[in-house]
Amino acid sequence: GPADSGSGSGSSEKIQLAYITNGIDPFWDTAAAGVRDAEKEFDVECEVVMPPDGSTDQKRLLEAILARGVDGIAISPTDADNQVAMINDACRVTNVITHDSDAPDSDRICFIGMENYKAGREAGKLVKEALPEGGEIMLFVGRLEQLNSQQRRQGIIDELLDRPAQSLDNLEQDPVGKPIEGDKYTILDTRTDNFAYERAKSNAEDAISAYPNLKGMVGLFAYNAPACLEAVKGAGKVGEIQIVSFDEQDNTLQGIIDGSIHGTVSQQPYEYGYHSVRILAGLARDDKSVLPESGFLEIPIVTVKKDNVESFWKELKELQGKGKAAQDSEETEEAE
Amino acid sequence: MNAETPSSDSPSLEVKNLVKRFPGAIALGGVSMTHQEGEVLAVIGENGAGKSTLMKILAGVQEPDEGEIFLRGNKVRIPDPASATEHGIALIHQELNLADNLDIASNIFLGREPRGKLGWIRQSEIREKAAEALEQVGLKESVRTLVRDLSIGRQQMVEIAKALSFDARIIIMDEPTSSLSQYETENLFQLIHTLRERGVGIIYISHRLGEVKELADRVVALRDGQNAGEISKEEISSDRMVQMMVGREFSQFYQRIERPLGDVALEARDLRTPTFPQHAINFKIRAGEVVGLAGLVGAGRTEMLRCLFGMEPATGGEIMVNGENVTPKNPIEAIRAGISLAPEDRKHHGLILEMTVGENLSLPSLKRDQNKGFLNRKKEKILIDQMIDAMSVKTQSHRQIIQYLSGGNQQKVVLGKWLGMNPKVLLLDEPTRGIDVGAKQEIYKLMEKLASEGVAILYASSEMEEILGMADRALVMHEGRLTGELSRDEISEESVMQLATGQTRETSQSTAE
Amino acid sequence: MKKILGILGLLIFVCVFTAIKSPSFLSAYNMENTLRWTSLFGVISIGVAFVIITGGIDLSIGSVIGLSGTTLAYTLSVKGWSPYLVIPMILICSMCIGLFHGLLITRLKLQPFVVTLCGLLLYRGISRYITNDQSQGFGSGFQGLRQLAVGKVAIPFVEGFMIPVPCFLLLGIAIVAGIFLNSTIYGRYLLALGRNEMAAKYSGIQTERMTLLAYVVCSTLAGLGGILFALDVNSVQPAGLGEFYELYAIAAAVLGGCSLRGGEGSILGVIIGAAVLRVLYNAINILRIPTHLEFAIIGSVILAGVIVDELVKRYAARRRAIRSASQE
Amino acid sequence: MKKILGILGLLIFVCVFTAIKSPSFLSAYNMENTLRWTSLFGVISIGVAFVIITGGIDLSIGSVIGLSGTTLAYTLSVKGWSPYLVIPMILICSMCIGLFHGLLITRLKLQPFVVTLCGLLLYRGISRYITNDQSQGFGSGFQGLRQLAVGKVAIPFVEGFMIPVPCFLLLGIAIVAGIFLNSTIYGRYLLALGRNEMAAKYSGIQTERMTLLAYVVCSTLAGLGGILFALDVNSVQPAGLGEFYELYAIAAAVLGGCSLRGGEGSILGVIIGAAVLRVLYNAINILRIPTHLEFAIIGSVILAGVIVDELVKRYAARRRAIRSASQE
Ligand SMILES: Nc1ncnc2c1ncn2[C@@H]1O[C@H](COP(=O)(O)OP(=O)(O)OP(=O)(O)O)[C@@H](O)[C@H]1O
Ligand SMILES: Nc1ncnc2c1ncn2[C@@H]1O[C@H](COP(=O)(O)OP(=O)(O)OP(=O)(O)O)[C@@H](O)[C@H]1O
Ligand SMILES: [Mg+2]
Ligand SMILES: [Mg+2]
Repeated sequence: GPADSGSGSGSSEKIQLAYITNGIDPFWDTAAAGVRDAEKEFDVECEVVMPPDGSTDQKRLLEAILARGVDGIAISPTDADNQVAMINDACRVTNVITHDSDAPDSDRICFIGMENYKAGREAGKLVKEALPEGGEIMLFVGRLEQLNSQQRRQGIIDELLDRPAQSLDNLEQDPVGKPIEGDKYTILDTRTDNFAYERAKSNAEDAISAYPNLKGMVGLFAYNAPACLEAVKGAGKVGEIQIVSFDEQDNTLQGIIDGSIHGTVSQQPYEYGYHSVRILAGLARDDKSVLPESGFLEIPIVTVKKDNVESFWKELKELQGKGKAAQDSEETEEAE
Repeated sequence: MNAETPSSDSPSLEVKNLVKRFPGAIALGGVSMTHQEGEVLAVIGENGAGKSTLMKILAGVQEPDEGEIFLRGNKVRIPDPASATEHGIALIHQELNLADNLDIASNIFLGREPRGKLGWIRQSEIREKAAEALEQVGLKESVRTLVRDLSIGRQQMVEIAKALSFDARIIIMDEPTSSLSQYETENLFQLIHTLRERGVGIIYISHRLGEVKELADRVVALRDGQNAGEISKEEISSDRMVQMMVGREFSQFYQRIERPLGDVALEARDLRTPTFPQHAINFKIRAGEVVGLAGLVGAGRTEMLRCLFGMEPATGGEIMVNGENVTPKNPIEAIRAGISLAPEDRKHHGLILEMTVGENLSLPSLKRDQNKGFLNRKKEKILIDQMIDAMSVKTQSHRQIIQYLSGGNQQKVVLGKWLGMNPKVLLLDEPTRGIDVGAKQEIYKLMEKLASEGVAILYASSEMEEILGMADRALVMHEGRLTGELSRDEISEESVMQLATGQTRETSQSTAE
Repeated sequence: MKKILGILGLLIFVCVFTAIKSPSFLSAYNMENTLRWTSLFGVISIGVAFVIITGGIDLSIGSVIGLSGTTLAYTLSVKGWSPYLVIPMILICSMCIGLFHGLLITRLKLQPFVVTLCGLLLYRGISRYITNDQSQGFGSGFQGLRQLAVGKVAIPFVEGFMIPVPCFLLLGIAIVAGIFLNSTIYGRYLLALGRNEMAAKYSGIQTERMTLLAYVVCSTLAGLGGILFALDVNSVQPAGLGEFYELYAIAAAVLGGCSLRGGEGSILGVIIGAAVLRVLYNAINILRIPTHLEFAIIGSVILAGVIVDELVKRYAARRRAIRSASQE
Repeated sequence: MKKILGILGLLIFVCVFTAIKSPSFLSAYNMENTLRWTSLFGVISIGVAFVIITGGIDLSIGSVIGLSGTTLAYTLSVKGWSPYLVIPMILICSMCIGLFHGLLITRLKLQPFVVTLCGLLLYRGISRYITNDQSQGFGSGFQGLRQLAVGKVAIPFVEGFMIPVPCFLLLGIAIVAGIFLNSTIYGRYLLALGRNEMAAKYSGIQTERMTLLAYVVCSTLAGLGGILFALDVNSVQPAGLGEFYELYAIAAAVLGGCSLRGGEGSILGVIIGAAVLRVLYNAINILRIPTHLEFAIIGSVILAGVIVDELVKRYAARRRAIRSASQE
C-alpha cells in the first residue's frame, strides 16, 4: 500500500487520491487491482480504504482522510440517502466521485458503476435459463441493509415474476421473510449471514434441509455462491440444485467450468477502480474532459457462463496479476 | 520413642536473626528461635508481633529478607511451600486457605495427591486416607462433602486434618483453635499429645493462654518483631506470659461489675432458622445484660445470629426489640431496629480487605451521617479517629489497607464498625477470635461499658473461659436447638458442656423463664 | 491516581508521536473530530465502568446502542414522531433494559455475562426486526437535533477551533459520575460491594439495589450513546450500529484503571482510556498506515503500553522498598 | 452433574420442538450438518473452558482461529507449501500464542481480559496483513485434507446416516480433556487454583505453570479450530473468519456450567452448550423463521432456559428443605 513512511518528499509531489469501499470483500480486491494499474498509468498515488464496519467506520475513515488532505476521493456510500451531508462535507474541500453505489442528491461530481437492479435482472435471466421449468428459489446475501443488495434482490424478484422494470428512485421492495410466489418461480426467502462465510455455508445447508423441493440458489454477494456450492456438494445434489452467482470469485468461476454453477453476473470491479483513479487524476490536474457527459459512466455488466468463462477468467487473471505486480514492486521500492 | 533424646547441640529447627520487611512495616526485626526435637513450643505475642510472618517464612510462603534457617544443624532455604513439605514442615494457616469448590478429601491432599503414572489420581486412596485424617481430628463429615458447605469451625478442622495427613516432622499451628469450641479443642490436644509421643515437633501459636499452659514445653514470646523472652515449662504462668508479651504487669482479666438490668431489649419467639426449621428458639435478653451463647462447632449459633440480624430471614417466629416486632428480613431492617452484628468470618463477611481501615470503620455509619446523600467527610473522620482510638487499633494511619493489619487488629476494626452505630442490641459472633490478651481485655471492657450504658449484648463464643468469665447468663445450643439457659450461678464448665453435647438438664428449663 | 498515570503517559506519547510525524494531526478539523469521537465513546465507557466497578460486566451495550439508534431514526424519519416524545421514550426504554438485567442478576442470581450476552443477541434482533433489516437515517432532515452530535461551539477569543457539542455532554456526565462515585455514600457503597459483596451486605448496604443502579446507569448511557451515534453518522444499520462497541467500552474502562474483579475505577481514567483508543485509530489513518494494519497496531500499542506501565510500576516499587530500607 | 441437567433439558426441548414442527430436522443430511458444526464449535469451546476454569478469560480465540485459518489457506494455496509442514507449524504457532498470553498473565500479572483483548486485535491485524486483506481459499484442491472437516464415516449396518469426521476429533479431544480434568492431579490443580489461587499456592501447587497450561491448551485448540473451519468453509476471509467466535465459545462454556469466577466446569456440559447454540441456529433456518429474527430468538431462548433452570433449582431446593424439615 501507499503507506507514508514519513519521508514525505516523494509523496508531497505526487497527487494523492483515496478509494473508499463499502466493506471488505473479494469484490474490492479486483477493484483495487484496477486502482493499482491506473496509479501507474496516471502517475498518482491512491490509497484503497476498506471500512470493516459499515457506515460508522466509513464516516470515521473519511474524516481522517480529509484531515490529512487528499486531491480526490472515490467513495462507495453504504447508505447514500443518509450520507448526503457527509459527502457534501468532503465535496467542499476536494473532488468527490461515487462508484458502485451512487448518492445522486449529493454534490459528488460523477458516478461510476452500473445499476445493481439491472444486474439483478440479469441474474434473474440466468435463473430462468437454468430452470426453464420453474421452481423454488432461495436468495443468500451478506447484509440486506445495503442498497446494492436490496437492488440486486429486487431485480431478481422482478425478473422472475416478469414484472416491468422499476425506476430506481422509488424502488418498491417485497418484504423479507415471506415466500414470494409467481407463476413459475417461488422466491422462498432471503437469508443473511453478516459477512460470515461459515454462516453463509450453514445457511445454505439449512436451506437444503428445510426445503426438500429447492431448485435454485442465488448468491447475491461474491462469497455466497461458493458457500452454496459447498453445501450442495455436501448434500450430493450437484446439478439437482442450480446456483447463480454474482461477481467473480475463483471458486465461482471454477464452479462454472465444472458445471456446478450455472453462471455469474460480473460488474467488472476492475473497471471501477481503474476509471475512478483516471477521472480523479484528471480532475486534480484540472482536466474536465475526463468527465463522462451525463455524469454517469456506466460500466457494462458481463454475464459469465460456461461458454465464455475461460476467456473471462484468463483476462481477469491478467488484470489481477498486473495489479499485484504493480503493488509488489511498490512495496519493494518502499522497503529500500 | 527414639525421639525422647533430642540432641541439644543440634536442635531440629533453628532460626537466626530473621528479618522481614513490608512496605511500611517491619514484621520481623531479627528474630531467633530454636525448636528441639519432639517438643511443643508455644509462640505467643500481641497482634502484629510477627508470629504468623515467622511461621509463613518457615513454611515457604514468604521469603525472609535476612537471616538463616537451620534444620538439624544444616542451613536450608525454603523458597516455596513445596520445599517446606520436603523438609517435613507443615503449617496450619491462621486464615483458612481451602479451595471451597472441592470436597474435603481433595483439599486434604491438594498438591500431594497419591498419583499413578501420568499424574493419574488415586481417588479411593485419597478418600480412605482423608477419612482417617478426619477421624483423627474427630470431624464427623463425609470426605465427599464440599468445603463450601462447611461452617468455619469445620473448615478449620479440615485444615488441621490436612496438616496431620503430612508425614511432617514439625507441625506449625497458627491459632488452630480460634474457631473451635472446648470439645474440639480437647480433641486436638489429645492429638497433639499423641503426636508428641510419636516424636513430631509442634509449634503452637495461640492467644488463649490457658491452652498454652496446658500444652507447652517451652514458651517463646515475640514483641514488635523482636524476641521478648523465653520461659521453660516449669515457669509458665499467665502473668509471666502476659508480662513478656505486653512488657508490663497485667492484672485481673475479667472484671464483671454488677449492673442494674433494664427491660427486655431483645426477644426471640418461636424463632425458626432456615437450616434447623424443626427447632423453635425462645429467649429474652434485657437491656444491660451480657449473655453468652455457647455450643460446639456447628451448633447453629452463627446461624441464629445471622437470623436475628436478618442476613438469613427467619422461616418462622418473631424477633422483638423493646417489645416491638421487628423480625428483620434484611440487615438494613435489623440496623434500623437497633440490632448490630459483628460476624464471625472477618475475611469474607466482616471486612473489605482491599479498602482502608477508615473506609471499613465508617461503612455502616455512612448512611446515618450522610449529608443529603453526600459523604460527610468531617463526621466520618471524627468517627474513624474515635474508633481507632477506642479500639486501640495498631495501624500506621487510617489510610492503611486493612489486609496488611494483623488478624487481631482487623478484628478490632470489625467491632469498631458497629460500636460507631450505637446499637440497642449488639450481636457478637466470636468477638475475640484470634486477638491478643490485651485487645481481648479491651474488648471485654468495652462490652462491660456498653452493657452499663444499656446495650443488650449477645455474644457467641467457643472459648469456655470467656463464657465463664463474662456472661451474666448463658444460652447453650446443640444441633440447632436451644438446649438450655444457665444463670450466672449455674454457669460452670460441666454444666455448659453437658448442655452443649445435647444432654438436657431438668433444672435449666425451670430457670429459663 | 497512580493507576491513571500509565495510560495518560500512553495517550501523550501517541499524541506527540503522531503530531511530530504529521502536522495534520493537530489541525482544528482533526482535533474536533477526535474530540467528538472520544466524547461519544467516553459516554458509553463511563456507563460500563459503573457495572465493572460492581464486579459485573455488560456485553449488551453495543446492541443497546444499535437498538436506540435504530429506534430513533425509525420513529423520527419513518413514523414521523416528535423528537420530544421519542428521545425521552428511548432513554426510558434503555433504563428498563438496565433494570431488567439488574433484576435478573440480583434477584435470580444469574451470571451477568450470560444475562448480558443474551441481551446482546436479543436487542440486536429487535432492532433488525423493527426495521425489517433496512438501513435507517435522517436524510437531510433534523438538522437542529443533529447538532446534539455534530454541532460545535466556538470558544471566545480562539479562532478556528471549536468545541464539539458531545464534549459538553461528556463533561457533564463525567462530572456527575465522578462526584457520585467519590463524594456520595452510594459511590462508596458501589466500590465496597464490588470488592466484597458479602461484607457490604453485612454492613447494611442494600447491595442489590446498588447493583441494579449500576446496570441502569450503564444501559441508559448506552441508550444515550446510541442516540448520539445515530445523529452523528446519520445512517443507521440495524445489524451494524454498535457492533463490538461493548469491547471498546470495556477496554477503555479497563485501560483507565477499572479492575474486572470489581471495586476499582476512576471516571477520569475511563475517559483517558477511551481517548487512547480513538487517538490510535485516528493516528493510524493520519499516518497513512493501511487500514488492514489498524487492528495489529492498536493491539500492539496497547499491549506495549500495559507492559511498560507494569514494568515501570515494579521498578518504582523496588526503588521505594530499597530507599525505605536504607533510611531505617 | 446437576449443573448440566438444565442445559441438557434445553437442548432436548429445542430438538424435540423443532423435530415435531418440521420433519426435515431429523433428516440425515441435517443431523450430519448440525453434528459437524457442533463439533467444530465444541473444539474451541473446550479450549476456552480450560481458561475459564482457572478464573481467566480468552477473548483472542476468534482472532487465533482467523489467523490459523488464513495462514493455512495462504501457505497451502498461494505459497504451495506442504500440509505436513504447515499444519504442525500452525499448531505450534498457536501454542506459542497461548504461551505468550500465559506468560504475560502469570509473570507480569496483567489482566487476562486486557492481554487477550490486545491479542484479539493483534492477530486479526496479522491475518489481514499477511494476506493483504485478500480472501483465501483452497479452490477445488486439497480434497483429501479437506476430509478432516467435511468428511463423513459410514456407520456399519446403518444406512443413510454417516458421522462427520470432526465428531471423532471432538470426541477424542473431549475424552482426553475430561480425563485430564477429572482424573489427573493437574485437572484438580486447575480447579483448585481457579477458585482459590492462594490456597493452591500454599499447598505447593505451581499455579503459574498450570495457568500457563490452560492458556496454551486454549490457543492450541483455537488454532486447530481455525484449520478445521478453513477446510470446512473452503474460503477464508482474513477480516472475518472467527469474528465473535470468542463470545460463542465463552457462551457455550458458561451455559455448560463453567463459572466465570473459576473453579467450575465440565467438558460434557461445554459440548452440550455448544450444541444448544448450533441447534438453535439450525432450528431457526429449518423452521423458516426470517434471518433477521435469528438473534432475537437465540437470545430469548437461552435467557428463558437459564431463567427456568434457576427457578426449577430453587423450587427443588425449597421442596427438599421442607421435606427434610417435616421428616424430623
Ligand atoms: N503482606 C503484608 N504487607 C504489609 N504488612 C504486613 C503484611 N503481612 C504482615 N504485615 C505486617 O507485619 C506485622 C506482623 O504481622 P503478623 O501477621 O506476623 O502478626 P501476628 O503476630 O501473627 O499477629 P496476630 O496475632 O494478630 O495474628 C504486622 O504489623 C502486619 O501489619
Ligand atoms: N453454607 C452452609 N451450607 C450448608 N450448611 C451450612 C452452611 N453453613 C453452616 N452450615 C451448617 O449449619 C449448621 C450450623 O452452623 P453454624 O455456623 O451456625 O454453627 P456454629 O455453632 O456457629 O458453629 P461454628 O463454631 O462452626 O461457627 C452446621 O451443621 C453447619 O454445617
Ligand atoms: Mg497471626
Ligand atoms: Mg459460629
